[in-house]
Amino acid sequence: MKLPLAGQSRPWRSVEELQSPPAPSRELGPAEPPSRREVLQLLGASAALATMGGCLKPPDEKILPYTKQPPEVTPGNPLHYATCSTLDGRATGLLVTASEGRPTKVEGSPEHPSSKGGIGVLEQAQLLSLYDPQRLKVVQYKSELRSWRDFLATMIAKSRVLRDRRGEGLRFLMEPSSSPLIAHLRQRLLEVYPRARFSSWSAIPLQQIHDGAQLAFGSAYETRIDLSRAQAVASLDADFLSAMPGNARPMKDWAARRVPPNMARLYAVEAHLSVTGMNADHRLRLKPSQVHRFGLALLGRLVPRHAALAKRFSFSAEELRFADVLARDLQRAGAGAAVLVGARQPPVLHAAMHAINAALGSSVVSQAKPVLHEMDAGPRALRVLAEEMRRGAVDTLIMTAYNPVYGATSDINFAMALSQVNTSVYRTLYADETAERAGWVLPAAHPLESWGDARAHDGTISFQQPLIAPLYAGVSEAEMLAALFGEGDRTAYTQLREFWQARVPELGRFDLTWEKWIADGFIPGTAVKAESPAVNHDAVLAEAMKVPPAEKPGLEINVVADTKVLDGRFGNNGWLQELPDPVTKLTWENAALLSPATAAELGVEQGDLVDLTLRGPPARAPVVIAPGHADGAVTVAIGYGRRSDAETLCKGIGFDTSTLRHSDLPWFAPGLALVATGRKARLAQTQQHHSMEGRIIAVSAALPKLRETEEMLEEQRGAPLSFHRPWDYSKGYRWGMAIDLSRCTGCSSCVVACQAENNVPVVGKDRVWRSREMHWLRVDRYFLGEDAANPGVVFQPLMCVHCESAPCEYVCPVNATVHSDEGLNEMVYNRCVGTRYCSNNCPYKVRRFNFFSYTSEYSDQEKMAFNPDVTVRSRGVMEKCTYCVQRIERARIHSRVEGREIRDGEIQTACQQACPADAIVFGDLNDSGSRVSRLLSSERRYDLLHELGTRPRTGYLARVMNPNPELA
Amino acid sequence: MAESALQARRELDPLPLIEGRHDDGTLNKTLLDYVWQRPQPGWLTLFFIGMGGTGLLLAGIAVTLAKGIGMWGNNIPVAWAFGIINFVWWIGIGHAGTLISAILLLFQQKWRTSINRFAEAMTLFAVMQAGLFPVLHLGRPWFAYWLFPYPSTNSIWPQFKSPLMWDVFAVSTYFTTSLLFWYLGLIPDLASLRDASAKRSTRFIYGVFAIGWRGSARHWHHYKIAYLLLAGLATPLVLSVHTIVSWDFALSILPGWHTTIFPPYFVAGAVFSGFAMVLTLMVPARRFLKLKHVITLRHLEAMSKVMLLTGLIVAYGYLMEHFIAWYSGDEFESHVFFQTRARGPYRGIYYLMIFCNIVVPQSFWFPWARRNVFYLWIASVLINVGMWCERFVIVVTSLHQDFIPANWAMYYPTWVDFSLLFGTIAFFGTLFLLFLKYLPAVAATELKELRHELEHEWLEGAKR
Amino acid sequence: MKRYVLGEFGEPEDCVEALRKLHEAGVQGLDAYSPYPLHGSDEALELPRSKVPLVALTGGVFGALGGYVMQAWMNGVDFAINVGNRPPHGFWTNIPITFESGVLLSVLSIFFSAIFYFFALPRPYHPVFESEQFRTASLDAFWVSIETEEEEPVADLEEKLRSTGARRVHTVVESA
Amino acid sequence: MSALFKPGANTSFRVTLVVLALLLGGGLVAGPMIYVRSPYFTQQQDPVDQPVQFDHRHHVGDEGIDCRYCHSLVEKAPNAGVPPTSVCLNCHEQIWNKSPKLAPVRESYFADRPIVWNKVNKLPHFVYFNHSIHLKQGVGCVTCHGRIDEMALVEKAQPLTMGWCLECHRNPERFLRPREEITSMTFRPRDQLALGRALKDQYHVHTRVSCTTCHR
Repeated sequence: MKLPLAGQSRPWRSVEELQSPPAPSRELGPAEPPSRREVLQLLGASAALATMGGCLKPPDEKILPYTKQPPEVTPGNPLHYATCSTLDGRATGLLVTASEGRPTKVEGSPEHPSSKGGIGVLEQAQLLSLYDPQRLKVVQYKSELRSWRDFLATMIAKSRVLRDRRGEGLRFLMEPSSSPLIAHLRQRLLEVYPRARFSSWSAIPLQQIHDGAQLAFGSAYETRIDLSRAQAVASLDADFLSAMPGNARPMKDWAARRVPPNMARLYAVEAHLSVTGMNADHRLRLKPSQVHRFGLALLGRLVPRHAALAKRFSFSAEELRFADVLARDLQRAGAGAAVLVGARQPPVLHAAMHAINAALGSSVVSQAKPVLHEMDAGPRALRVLAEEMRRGAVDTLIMTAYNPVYGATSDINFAMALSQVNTSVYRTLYADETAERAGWVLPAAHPLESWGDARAHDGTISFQQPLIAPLYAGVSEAEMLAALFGEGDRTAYTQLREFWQARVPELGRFDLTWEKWIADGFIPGTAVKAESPAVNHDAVLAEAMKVPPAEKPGLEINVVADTKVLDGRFGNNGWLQELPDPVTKLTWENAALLSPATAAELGVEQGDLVDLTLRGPPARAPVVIAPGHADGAVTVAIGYGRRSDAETLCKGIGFDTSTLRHSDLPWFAPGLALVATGRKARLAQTQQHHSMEGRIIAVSAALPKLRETEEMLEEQRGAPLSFHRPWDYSKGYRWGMAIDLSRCTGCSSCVVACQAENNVPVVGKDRVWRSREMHWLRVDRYFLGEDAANPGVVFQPLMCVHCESAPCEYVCPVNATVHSDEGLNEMVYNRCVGTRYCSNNCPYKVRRFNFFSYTSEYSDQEKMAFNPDVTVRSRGVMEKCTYCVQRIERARIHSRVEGREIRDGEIQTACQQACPADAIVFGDLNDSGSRVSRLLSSERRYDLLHELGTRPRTGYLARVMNPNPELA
Repeated sequence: MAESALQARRELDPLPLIEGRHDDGTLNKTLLDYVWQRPQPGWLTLFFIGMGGTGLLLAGIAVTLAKGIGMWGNNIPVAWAFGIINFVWWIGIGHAGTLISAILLLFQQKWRTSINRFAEAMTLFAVMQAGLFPVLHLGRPWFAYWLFPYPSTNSIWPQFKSPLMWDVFAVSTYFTTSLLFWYLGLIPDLASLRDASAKRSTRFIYGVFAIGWRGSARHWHHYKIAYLLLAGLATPLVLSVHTIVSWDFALSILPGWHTTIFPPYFVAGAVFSGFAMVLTLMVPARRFLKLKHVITLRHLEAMSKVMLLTGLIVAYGYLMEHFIAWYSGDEFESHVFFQTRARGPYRGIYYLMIFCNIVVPQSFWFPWARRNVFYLWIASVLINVGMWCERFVIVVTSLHQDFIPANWAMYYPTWVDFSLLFGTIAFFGTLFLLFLKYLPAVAATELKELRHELEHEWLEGAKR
Repeated sequence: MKRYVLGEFGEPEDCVEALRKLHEAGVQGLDAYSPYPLHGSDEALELPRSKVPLVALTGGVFGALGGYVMQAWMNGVDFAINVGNRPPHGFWTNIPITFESGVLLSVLSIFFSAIFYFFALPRPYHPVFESEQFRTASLDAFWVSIETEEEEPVADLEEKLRSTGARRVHTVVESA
Repeated sequence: MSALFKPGANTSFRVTLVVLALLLGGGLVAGPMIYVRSPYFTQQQDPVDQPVQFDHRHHVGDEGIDCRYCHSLVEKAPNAGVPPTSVCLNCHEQIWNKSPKLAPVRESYFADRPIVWNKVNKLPHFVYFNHSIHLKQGVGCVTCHGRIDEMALVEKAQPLTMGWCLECHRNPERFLRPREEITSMTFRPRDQLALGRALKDQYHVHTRVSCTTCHR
């Protein structure tokens, strides 16, 4: 997607900057000379055309009906299909809307037992990756275009040779997978090629969880979290509230436990401020190397057998007090207590966690047999494979793992190893760094256009069905592996169906069950049952004693998975690149996060470009001052600094962290050097001011003082004084929305849902820097309290609140924004002339303006992602949240045609539907029984900027914290 | 005896309105003859600089129309910036012309006679620059016709509760009134040019525009009343136009915008910056066009006194804004006035505004300042810079930090913004140069009448 | 064919004096021409009060009324929409445009009634322009003209004009 | 003794002024307003030719086929839909199956490529019209599409401008008809207003004039 760069030169920022040399502004891609079309525009040729735009005759249109219309299709009405998508090997249940035969919206599947309707940002944004015109389109061999036939022929020849050598020199590097079909194919491959070896690789592996379980229980397990009965939870760097895959169910249960009066309590111990950290009642900032030592110290306090660990590690008095209070609270909570540990932490801490949870008899944490095929998907396995490749022991390498050349840590040097392999096959969505070095490169079929199966996070077997025929003749993983048996022509569907038919023969009429499974998207009752095996305390203690008491002093690196581009695979996805990071609000790049104290000590400021070196070449990164970050550490996110020419959106965006990661210490390591380069970078943050300046905006109250706060909120609700008699909305529907800030975790899943539903364009980094981003809904994040190092955090999703006496309406000169009879503030795009006075007069500043024509440069594929029910806005037009009026109108017409009223909950706005925590509720205020009416009559309810008399229809419920009196 | 008495009387007058002895003939020669001369080199260079600037303006307009408002620096929350600042600044400058020609006529101020044509022309050209922006800053300028109440096939009407609709009516009425008032005053002079010029071709051109005016007493009888009535109507009009322009801000709910002091404070500001622009143009014009005998120090001093008065009203406006912000106890208001403007990122412009609009006019208390022509010119330029900064402070600082801190953002202008600002100044200058060259800068008819009246009055005085 | 007997005066007072004498003498078709309005010429010719103010008033009233009715009908009656909870028709919000349209129509009626009706311009040709000397009428001289149809009274009128002290007297004839 | 202008100049001055006023006022203001209401712009009464000579007079007039047989989506989707080729072949497999006029239909069916019809009643892309609700509330096909049974080639009968739609949205009783008479081309009640008001209550017709009814 070539972003429509306006080509204007550097703007004047301040008088000083005019004199100083211009900072190196990293424009997106090379600044090409203006194209012929732009020159024509600049000559005003199109200016004349533009002025004539208003009165040309309506263009001719065609109608293309079906020849044979499939029975279930009614052109004009969307259909919904259940499918799933796997991101770290495990599936999330999806419900995808198909309009006119193409997927236009990805939502969570409400019936799926594992996610119950919740959905993260990545699954929703996969829709945009499906239509990315820069996807790999054709099979290539060493960058020459070949056909699928050529690949099959070569594979048949190669398989004959390999069969003779019984699979000697055949290696597989798979994407972590839990698919029963793939497991079956792997078994058949091992039968045919006994000497072949399988290994899987992911930049964010679960390997350390499995090693920890191996250490504690003697065999590998995966942890299951059921927070519905949680009372006191301690998260040691476990970000279970962010919008990542697998967090949907924990977030839903946790949100239910955060509604007063009886609330759970969350402690967080981490190096960088994470989404879970923002939601914690108490937060302890520790250097990355100290987090697992703190866990072991906690183990020492909670389990008498491990008492020796309590005093072994050096902590400050305040940190020790935190540990003691935490230990007492966990013991008090008993079965409701839980200690959760992040996947980045070393195995010894996972083992310690199992010991603690077993000792506390926690009902929250349980273990389950792993669903993934490989336990070891981390750098350790990759280094072994790389050694073999370098020794030339590998003749044929089949790769489906994501981009190992880019993602592998620098000491493995996978690129050089790959060059020693005779025949390498790489299946990928984009021609990325690995594809440039691999032999055969096969275009992968996108999850939304391929058949497959997988197991969900709770083990439920889920099915993946295509919403559209493959756009670029992509091949699915099963088809590629089948090619090795010479069965390249058996499609994934036939393989899948025959595989499942074979497994359940006794069920008689298989096709009925098969239709039911595919319609539901999962097989009910196939979740892996949770168990709680015995903990081998001696092994845990032995391992814990091996941990040195203190780490070497000095700056430490803290590498995290990016909440938006995961490990780089979503780099070319506009929705995710432009999604503001839930914590730093940064878009379009990663940065070096530093605490205010460390930044002052190193003499760097926000936006400085610094060189980070750790046992390798330096990486140049911009600095972001992050309140709440641990001192003496620098946090960087993986997935940026991509170098592949095929993905222009993310080429040169952010910096590559692979030089800072080494296979022995992939996540955090001491000995980091930070050197300022004296040059400045331009950071595109959607929020530049982080304090509420003492204003009543996002109200946060401690549970004990909730009564007081509710009295204070008395004046923040109710009808304000006004000259004008309120309009009569008693007849018909009276739409309103309630947002419960206690339930909201600030994960921003709603922002992507809104962008997908309402065709909101992506504008690019330079325009986000100029604060022209187009999101209709944003999550504002404020810091509270005076302690800048470890502030409290509160966040507030803010969209148009549809004021009943709207300041934006009476200033519009052409009646382009008016009020509907049901209380919606209507924005009529075709009437707007773009004076922008409505945006100036909106006190919430939730209106967005099309400064350029953002969608006219979209290619045809990208336009397929548009929701046909929502007008695509032209240049010069204002737009804003419409309470998903297209869904309201469809429900109204549908209910009227059926001759009934609209039921409560029948209309769900896109943000409400995507919110894993059910924090957003939309409904009819005239129906006192509706969920939104009940919520808005709660004592915690308040209106934003109530004293302005705008009478908003969106009411907020104050956020309640549950601090521990001993620590408050 | 008449001669010496006349001479004596003149010394007693403070500063003469017309210097030296003149009669109709000499007035004709000095006020009309330069219209025939070939353009001097000075005029030509200025003219070509102006044409260059107008080219820059056209480039800015073409780029804005072709690619969109995104080429400017505007963003969310600062959706209005240079476009509206220039509009208010230019319409403000325009008001001085109407003030001089209409309000001072009603007050029978004699010193208006020699500068009213000059100021009215400036009004016309300033309003032309101002009128450019309400259309150009629209997102979709090709639908600007929706701002007018015409019966459309979608049977929807404009929304008359919006101050922008009032703007449309106010500015178009103001432009029409200024144009007609200016042309009515110009007809007798065009007739004089028609009869005084030598070449038949120029006589024909001026003859066409003079539409056959022959100075008949029966016509003068209606002319005087019509001119007086137009002046009478233009006076409330000019006050209402800038009140409506101030309502663009006062009717919003933004802190720093919705104060009731805006209408009088904007009108005073308009007259203040209008007089400054008249002075800026007049000082060089009276030197190059040798009009010193009719635009005497008396006129410059009178104008500087008016600027002192309106400058004080503007200063009072600032004071009242800050006082009400403090007195009202509204946290948003006090933040805008005491944090954002005084200590925010745009504080430099705020202090420049304070210096130019409050400190510089205080020098007009002293006669040496009022009579030093060079100083007056420098002061008038500074005042207009100050007034532009005042609009910048009002528009941008109130927008970029308002109610919800999460959407506070910086505003940075782009080259298109500057090309429109300096382009309109150059275009204004070009139009003004053309006016100075091809039309009498001073109203010869009214001046002859004034000279006759002064002499007649003096003779009566001497007789008694 | 109209004939105009023209007399040139040096001073405005002499011209007004001559005008008064001729008017009292009952001469018809009298008119004076001057670069600027002559004080006292209206009384001399006993011109009736000018109707321009009346035209201005009617223009202003119709303009204001029209402006108010336009707004009230368009926003209040024809397509009434709930805009910011304000009543579709609001008296106070209609005032600015009512005032502006009142002034606009009043100004237009003044200007165009003056030009087309009261001055009866555009009239680039007028018999008076036939005489070359008459060009001083808009510069520094003051003229009196007497209009007659036939030839005979011209001599008598020229005599009368000279008696009032005109500097130069001559007659022009309207060309075809 | 030559005056600057000749006597003829007076009339030529006045004529030019009048012409200028007319040109400016008429050309700039009245001209476009007349043009957008003329059939040239609204494309009314302008038969649109189609790839197949389908004659509604024969099918609707003579054969009396109900609209909903071919436009089957009209009661359950926003757009009425043009029939798939298979519907044409329901009859034309037996009758007229050799006629050259129907060659494109047969070719489309066997080559599985849609017939590319030209749209007649076009609405701007920012207008969301829904057929199903209009039929449910008793608006007949003929009200908006005119006498289709008398059209050789379908043409646009009504301007379909916003003002035209608003007339019905403001007082629907002038156009409502019983649901059974929806596809009738010749339905003419004795007293439309009385019938309209009765149907309005019976079908719970509350037409809305808010903008998001049609613009979203």
